[in-house]
Amino acid sequence: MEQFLIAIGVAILLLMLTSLYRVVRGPTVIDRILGVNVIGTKTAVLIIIIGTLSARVEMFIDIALAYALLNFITTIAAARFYQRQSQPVLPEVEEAEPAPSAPPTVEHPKTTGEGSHAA
Amino acid sequence: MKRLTLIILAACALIMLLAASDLPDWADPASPASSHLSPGFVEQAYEATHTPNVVTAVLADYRGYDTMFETVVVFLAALIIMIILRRTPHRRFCKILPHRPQRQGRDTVLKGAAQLIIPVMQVFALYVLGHGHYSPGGGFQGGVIFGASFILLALCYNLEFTINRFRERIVLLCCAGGALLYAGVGALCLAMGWNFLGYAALAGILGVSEAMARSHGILLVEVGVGITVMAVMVSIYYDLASGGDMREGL
Amino acid sequence: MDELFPFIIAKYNYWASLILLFIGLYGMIAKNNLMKKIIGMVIFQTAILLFYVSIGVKRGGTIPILEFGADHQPLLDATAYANPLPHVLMLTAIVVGVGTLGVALTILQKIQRVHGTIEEDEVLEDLRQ
Amino acid sequence: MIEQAPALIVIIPLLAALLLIPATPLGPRFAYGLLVTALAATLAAALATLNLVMVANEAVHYRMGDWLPPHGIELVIDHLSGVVLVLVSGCALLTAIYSRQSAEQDNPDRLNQYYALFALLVTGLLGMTATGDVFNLYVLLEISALSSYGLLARGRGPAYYATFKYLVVGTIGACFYLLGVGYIYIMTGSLNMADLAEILSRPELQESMSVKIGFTLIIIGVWIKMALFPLHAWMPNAYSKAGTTTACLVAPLMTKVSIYIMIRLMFSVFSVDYVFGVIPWHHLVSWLAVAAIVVGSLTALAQQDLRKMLAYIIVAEVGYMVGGAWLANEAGLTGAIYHILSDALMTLCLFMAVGAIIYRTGKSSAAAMEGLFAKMPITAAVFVLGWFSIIGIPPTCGFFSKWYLISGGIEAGHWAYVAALLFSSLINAVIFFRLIEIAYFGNFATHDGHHAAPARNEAPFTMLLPMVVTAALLIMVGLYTSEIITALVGKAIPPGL
Amino acid sequence: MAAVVTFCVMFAFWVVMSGKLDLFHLGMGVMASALVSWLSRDLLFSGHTKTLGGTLGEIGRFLRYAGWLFWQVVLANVHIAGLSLSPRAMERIDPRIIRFKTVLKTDFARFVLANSITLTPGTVTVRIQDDTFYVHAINPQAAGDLAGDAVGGPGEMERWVAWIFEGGKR
Amino acid sequence: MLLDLVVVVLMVCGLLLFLATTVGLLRFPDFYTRVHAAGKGDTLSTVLMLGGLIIYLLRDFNGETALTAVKLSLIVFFVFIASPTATHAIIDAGYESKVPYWTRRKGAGAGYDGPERRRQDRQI
Repeated sequence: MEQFLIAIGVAILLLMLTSLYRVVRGPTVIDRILGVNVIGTKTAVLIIIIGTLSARVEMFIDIALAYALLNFITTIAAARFYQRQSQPVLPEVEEAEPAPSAPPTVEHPKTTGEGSHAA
Repeated sequence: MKRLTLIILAACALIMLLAASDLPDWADPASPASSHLSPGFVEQAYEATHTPNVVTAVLADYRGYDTMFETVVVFLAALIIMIILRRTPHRRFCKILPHRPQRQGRDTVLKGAAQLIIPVMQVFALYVLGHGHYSPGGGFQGGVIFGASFILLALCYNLEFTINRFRERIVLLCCAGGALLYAGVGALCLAMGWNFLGYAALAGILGVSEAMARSHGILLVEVGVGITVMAVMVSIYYDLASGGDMREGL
Repeated sequence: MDELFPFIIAKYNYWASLILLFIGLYGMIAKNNLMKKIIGMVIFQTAILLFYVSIGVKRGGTIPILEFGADHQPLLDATAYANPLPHVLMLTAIVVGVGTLGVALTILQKIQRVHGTIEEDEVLEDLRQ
Repeated sequence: MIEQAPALIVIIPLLAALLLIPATPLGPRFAYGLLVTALAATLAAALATLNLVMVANEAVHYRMGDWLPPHGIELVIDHLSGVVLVLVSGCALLTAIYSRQSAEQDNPDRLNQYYALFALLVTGLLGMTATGDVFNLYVLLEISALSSYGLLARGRGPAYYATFKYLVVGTIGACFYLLGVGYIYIMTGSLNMADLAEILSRPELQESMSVKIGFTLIIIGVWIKMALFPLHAWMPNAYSKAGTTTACLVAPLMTKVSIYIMIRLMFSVFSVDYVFGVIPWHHLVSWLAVAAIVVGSLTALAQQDLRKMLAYIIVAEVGYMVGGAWLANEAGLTGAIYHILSDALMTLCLFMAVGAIIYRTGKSSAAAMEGLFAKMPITAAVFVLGWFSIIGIPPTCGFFSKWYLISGGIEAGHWAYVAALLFSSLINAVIFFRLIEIAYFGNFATHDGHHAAPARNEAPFTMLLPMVVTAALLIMVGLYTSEIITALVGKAIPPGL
Repeated sequence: MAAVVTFCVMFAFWVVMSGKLDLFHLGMGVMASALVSWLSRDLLFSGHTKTLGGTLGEIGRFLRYAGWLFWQVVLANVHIAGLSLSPRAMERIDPRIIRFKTVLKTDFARFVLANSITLTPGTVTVRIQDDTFYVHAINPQAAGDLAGDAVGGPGEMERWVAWIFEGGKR
Repeated sequence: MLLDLVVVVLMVCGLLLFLATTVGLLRFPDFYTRVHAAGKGDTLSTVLMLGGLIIYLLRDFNGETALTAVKLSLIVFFVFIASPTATHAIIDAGYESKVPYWTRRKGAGAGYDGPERRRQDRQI
């Protein structure tokens, strides 16, 4: 069973390394943030697996939980920062409608009225 | 120029790598680092401080003097960041930061998540702080998580909301107060006739054995560390995220 | 060559951290962008952290939190636990590093606001005027 | 209580710094009073400790937290560190008294926080001097470095870039030191200086390459911190852009304490035999020192800004002391240690005088010296006295330290070093006469063409008092040279030199 | 009221995390929970609780919903795994953003709905502007699932959420 | 033995989902679809793996492991709240900053936006 856990851990590690491609390559910053988030979530699992292997999992749970929390905050902070940078500064009029280059919008059948805001 | 630097650094690296030959092997149980001081710590710490977590015992008691200054470093960082960023802008030099408005009615999801997560996170932080004796944790870790909960609040709501809950002046007071608690415990021991930071001096006040007094002393200074680290995290976030003008965060 | 590989494997921790160290140092010295200098600084400090923490590892040693036996007495066998001292030292060094990083970022923010750029040559250009 | 004095030296300024933050509502006068009182108490504790050392005639040990040394941290104060402790706390006290007007002028809004940084810098310097643990030394090194970044970034105009450069270089220095300690720790497993000295004297470690690399890294780290010649580029800009009080505090003390640390590590952790017998590159250092002296002096000659000029003179002075310490003879080391004392006093004296001139005229270029003797006679007298000491004119202490350094150079047969010292004195004299010319005969004609004697505009009393005290100390220390050397400096010389 | 419930929940959490039942640690737990429930008095259980019974009812209904949601999560994962591992993935993707107005009143209910949408097959909530949801759907079929069968009314999931927080019928 | 089998099945399922996540992350054409892959696969695969570990721990059932299992299930609970929130935050940020999109419709709209859009993105 231990071998199985080690194998799972190594597999997770390899897949994390593969996800690193998205972090390195981009193409946009937000893609990198996404990749880092995926890696971070898996790190928490990896910590628990290591704890289980060393038979002291109760010590590692705190670490994993703390890591998961901080990873969550990091992701939110990075996303908020990215978002903030693309927001217009105050003197300009804030755009009311979403970005023009967003994917095409189709009106949901049940909503009525509301002019289309497709790109 | 860059190539020259690269060559010089590569040469230094090569020398240092080849010189690694007389360093002990990785994870060698017989290396001097593992055989000189560390057995003493592991074998004596529990008896002397009633703290199963040897790292905590060494951190807050054997090397408590270091840790006090470590807390001071944290405090110092917050102080410097505040003193540099919060100064009245220089008439000629500094540009005013661009101001982006807060988004109204947009953060439903983040706010909902923050409502659920933040209280749990704070209890977890206090748990980590309080159980530093038995599990990996202690003042720094607990303080960081607690401070992060305020940062999460500022991220999910906005900076103004957080500042209204936890004002800048109080943050600064907490920064100094935690370090003061640490140094104060040490000075109390000194006033009791023991050496600085000799928590065993607290045995008389608390009415427990010397080892237990050390254990409680460790908890006290960890609380001090936790307060400082928490406040410093928040303070640094306030200053850095808003560029020092406290108008808006991320 | 035959001797070199076992030698590297047995002491790979020093190799890894020293190579990382020099990457950071190169970034700190040679990069023109001040932010990249800071990133180099962080790599440099992290390399030293790794260097120290790798000293603390002991074959067959678990984390240095005492385990309790069935009789509620701690197992005080020093060989069963990793060396706690490097962890303590590095906790301190991490905190110092974070403090330095915070101050560096702050000063960088100020440089950006005063000079309008974080490229070193442009800052120097601006200073000369 | 007297046996607690070593701990109090570090704790009092620390507690003062922490108390200054909650005391913000009590106003600037309270902050000033608290700082000065605390530093006076620190000086008293330092004097008490020095007294303890002299009475016992051996090092005083203080165990933090009552733990026995190799496991716990201890403070070790011997003759050398006792002198440096008194020097640092004395200089800090004088600067604190001096700071009354200029600190408020520079920091109208955040005086308490500024003073807290001030006190923490002093804490760091004193702690570095007193500690007997190499890792603790690193922590305190970073405390003093961080607080000096904060203080320097408070300076005028483009201080930010200079501070940033200082920060990057300083971090490299501190990290080198830390890495070197790591090497030593791997090979010995200990961090306590006395314990390290014992383990390192084992023959198998004497030839160890790793220990040599560790020693090299530590020394390079300390050199970066003290701005020895090829690693000095960060210093003059950082110091010359700083606020007045900051410059008075940082410039005399940071480099001197670094030199103290170099001497401490060389002779307390490693040994004389190791440094001058095993380390292959120790001959190069005195040449480095020669280069530092020559380059520092020549660059100082080319400067127009008074403080930049002084900063380059400090670069040259660092060369004096490093050279003296690495000459490998008793006279050289005595001169280096004694020069720590006299150089700290004379740079403090000059920086204070220049600060007073800047405070009154608002300028820091050499042109600010115009009509100095008429406008600010006492400041001018202090300035002249300080500069006498820099040149090395008896009876100021600068003469005696230079005397020992030169005799050390002659004893070692290192003629280039001797020549560099003399050359540097010559250059300093040239700079001095240039400045005096401006001060005395400078053209202070007003715009309508006739000479008007400028009104007397002396610096305020709180600035004058520490300046005069420092100048008096320059002469006092000079006059009591032989006593100081036999009672204190001579005891600090390691056996076997 | 909210503070008392928060305190109880926090204390339970502390006990689970701590696992030490001696007086010292329980005392620390009481202090910690009290501190947190004072600090965060308006966070947990704010705005959407009226009475204890109401809260318990919400929790009970939520648990039933959670079961259904978990099944949806499994479906979502099978769907996305099939999509990304399928050799013809590009042909099966046809992304679009749809927009609809929700009938849910409270922010917390909207939060639950938004996260549920994110967890279920083929859709991710992109933005909520007051009561308008922008949802990114990976293909039209996923968009259709969200709409539910009753054209003109809220989708199945929205009805669930409305049932949890606003009573009414499912 | 049966429990071991359950553990193996759960963890392998989790691993497969993670594999699908990674493949989706690398393969999908634009940011928005990648978020689908990352956000969904991540949640369930983490939950499955943690579930497997919980059962693995509970094989020798006693008070201590039960407590540990409860703690682990707290992480599961946390993941369920945090993961969709993080996904939402990321995609909201991307949408706000006009990250280029991919669509099948129309020849002109297909593929990424022009290069100037991407350069604009780099500046951030």
